[in-house]
Amino acid sequence: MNPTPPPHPVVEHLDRGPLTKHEMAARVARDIPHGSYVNLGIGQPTLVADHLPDGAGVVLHTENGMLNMGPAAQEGEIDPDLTNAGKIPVTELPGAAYFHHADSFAMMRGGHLDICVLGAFQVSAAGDLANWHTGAPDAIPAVGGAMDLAIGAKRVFVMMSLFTRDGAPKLVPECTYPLTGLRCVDRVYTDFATFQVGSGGATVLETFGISFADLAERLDGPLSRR
Amino acid sequence: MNPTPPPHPVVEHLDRGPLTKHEMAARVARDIPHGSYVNLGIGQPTLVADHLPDGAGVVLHTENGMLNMGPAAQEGEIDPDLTNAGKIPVTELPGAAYFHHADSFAMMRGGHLDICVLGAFQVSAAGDLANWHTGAPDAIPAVGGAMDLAIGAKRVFVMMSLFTRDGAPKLVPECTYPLTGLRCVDRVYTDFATFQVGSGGATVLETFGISFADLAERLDGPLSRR
Amino acid sequence: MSVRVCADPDEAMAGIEDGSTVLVGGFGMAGMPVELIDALIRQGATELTVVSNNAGNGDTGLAALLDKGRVRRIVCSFPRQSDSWVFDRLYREGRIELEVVPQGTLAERLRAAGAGIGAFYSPTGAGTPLAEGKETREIAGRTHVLEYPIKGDVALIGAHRADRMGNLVYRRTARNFGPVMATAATTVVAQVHEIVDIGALDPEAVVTPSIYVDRVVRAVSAA
Amino acid sequence: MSVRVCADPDEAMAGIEDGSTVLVGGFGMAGMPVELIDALIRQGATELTVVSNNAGNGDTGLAALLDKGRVRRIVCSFPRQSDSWVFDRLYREGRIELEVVPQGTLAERLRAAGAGIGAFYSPTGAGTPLAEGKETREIAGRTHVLEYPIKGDVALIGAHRADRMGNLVYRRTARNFGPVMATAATTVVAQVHEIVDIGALDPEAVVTPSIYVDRVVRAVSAA
Repeated sequence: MNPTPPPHPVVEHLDRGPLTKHEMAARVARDIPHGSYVNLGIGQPTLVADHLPDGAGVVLHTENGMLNMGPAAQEGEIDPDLTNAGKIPVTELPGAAYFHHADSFAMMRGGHLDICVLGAFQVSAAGDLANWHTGAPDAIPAVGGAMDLAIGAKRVFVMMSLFTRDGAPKLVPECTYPLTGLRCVDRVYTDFATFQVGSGGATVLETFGISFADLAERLDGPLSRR
Repeated sequence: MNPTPPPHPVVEHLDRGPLTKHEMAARVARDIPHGSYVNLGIGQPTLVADHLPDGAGVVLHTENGMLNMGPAAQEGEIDPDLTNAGKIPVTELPGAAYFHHADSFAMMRGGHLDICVLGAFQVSAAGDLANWHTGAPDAIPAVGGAMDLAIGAKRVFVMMSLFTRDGAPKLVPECTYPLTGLRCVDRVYTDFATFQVGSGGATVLETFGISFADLAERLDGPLSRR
Repeated sequence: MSVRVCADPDEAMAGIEDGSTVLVGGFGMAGMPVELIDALIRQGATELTVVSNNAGNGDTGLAALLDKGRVRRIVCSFPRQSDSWVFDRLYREGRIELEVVPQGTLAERLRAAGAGIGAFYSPTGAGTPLAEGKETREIAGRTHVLEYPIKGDVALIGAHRADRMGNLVYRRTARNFGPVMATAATTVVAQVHEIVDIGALDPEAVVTPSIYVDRVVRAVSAA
Repeated sequence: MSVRVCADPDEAMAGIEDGSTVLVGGFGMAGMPVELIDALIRQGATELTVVSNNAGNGDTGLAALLDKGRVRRIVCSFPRQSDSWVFDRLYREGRIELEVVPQGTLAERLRAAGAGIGAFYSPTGAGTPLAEGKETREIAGRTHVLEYPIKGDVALIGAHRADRMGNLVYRRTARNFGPVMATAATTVVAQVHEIVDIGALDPEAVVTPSIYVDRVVRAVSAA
């Protein structure tokens, strides 16, 4: 047995502030291998598409029944029969395929998507995801495809701001909001840091505009450094 | 409540012999309503297609993935990519549709076919079917789609000779051969008689070349007359 | 049995009874059978259970059916939308029951009804509030939730073209729930943009075979 | 991940290991990936479990694979045919294990593997010898049998056309098990008659989307 190689140190980007939404999207895009089949969740994750370079060969899935979805439709291109899961008019790329809802979710549940990028209210260090319900007693529950996406893809990336507007961490020891899926998240991309989560707990891969030490102080629970 | 109407007497066709195979097929065809979706099992049931009148509007299903199958292919029409469940080259009628095996059997199991016509080794008075295995210890088991067809169609018709070559009845109080399906058969069309089977037991609807009394004598178990 | 080509959407609503379970296709407006829903409102059936991905948008279509008080219960994945004010009001007033089902589980439960599957184990939702009270089983080291079929008395779906036998093709993402719901209801009604002759559809490209379709009607608003 | 367009069937067999479960498409000869099976014979993997509707015909293709002693176990619906003498001999000599599965259950168990369904209850086979030892449950007054997924390490299927992304269309009843097996294996290899440019297939008529396909190869014998 070779000895375990020494861990790469966590990369601290201290010469800059936290990432903007577009920088977060670009950061996620960098981690999507050539030729991947990817579902980008409603909201912020949609921005990732703008940062995939031409020739990345990434094929986008939309759970309402399409592979090789193109960018949002521009004026004159709008077709009410062609939308993404957020009901935004989109376009079709060459090599597209359409299928019905049971087939589309079979594709997700069956683990055929390489990566799914989702937003979140909370992610736990173990990879539990809460992104469908704030738990407010008067909220009308609405889950859509969130639970199917959470458990289906080979790798689930979460993209979110690390803190709420009130400054509370969204990466938590245990989720307090109702769960979307158990132990399903692999990576968490935030404005302040990128994390690996899972059975080994939360590990910081890099920070932006904050040191590891300061980050660890602002979060609850143990935090490893790579 | 109106009083139950008096039963039609069983029709005894005594001026003729038992039905030939083609006459049995024609007899079955007469009971297939206009516009029915029908699966004809491998072997003798296939003959029924030859006796459906033009304009009967009957749509044939073949479990290897097709609706609106046409007659057997003639020389010059043979396409190795177009066969029925017996692997016989067939043809396609206008309005046909192709689908894969899971969809084809979902159609069957889901109860969408109006009628399925099957051959049988034995049928019980309660409607149990045995048509896949003789029970011989050295026989290689092979079931194909028989069990799916038996339980799926809205009505299951069996078409068979009433007696084995040795003269043993194939309509029996209880099947002795391994079962294909429990309580699944509705009607049994044979050379000597047509029967209704099911929870009410076996009822003779008509006889051919034999009287009800003689028929009852040659069969085991109770037999009603309509 | 043979399909009936109806003269108008009202004819296509014949026989829908109070208390029916009605499957309504569409994802947002794509594939939404708007003219059939309008005809269902005119037809008057009430105490309905509606199964649909959403719970109505704006004031028309499904939202109008809800607004008339015809729907006792709705089964859907995503009722809450920016323009679902009709549903929101009824729900907050306690005048409509809601069953929220994950979207893929909704599709699969409909498929199960159409495919004669008695129940199935799905990993979706395990450990979440939507699995509370449901039977679970560990399979291959993963918790699965037992889910049962959703069968409709009637399905109202939107498709692109029908032939005169009832074969259907769809257009782009308007396909969504249509093909699944078409397998899952006793009476299936399709609103289409065009009705073509038998033989005019490519048999390799038919998505819903005629066996599933009972009534077709050309949308009056069809181009 | 992106599809690999292979130069020949031998390249398409790379990495298939001894002991693999191999799903083999086709119903009779329609959709049978004969050139892939021949290449698998040359490749040499052994101790295989084969899942296919039949157990080989004549002396070629699947029958030849069996005859070489490469198959430890076969899962199929209908092994016994007029020309299945190779299988028949091996079976009677006790040199091959057989699991007989009703054809629709075979298709549905493959679908379940592809669709992430942990198990399902089917009425097919209830009360028959093929359900012996299986868990059952009464659902809606009917006995159902609990059935588990069949997942392959490799699927070898025959299709009609592929585009260079791996989207597949089939031809007539040669479609059969291909689309289902394509969802159910880790590595999916398709033998096709023709490989066309991306964009040449109608997106509405694609039967197997590219996501399921890992390797495609044009059949040498293709017209």
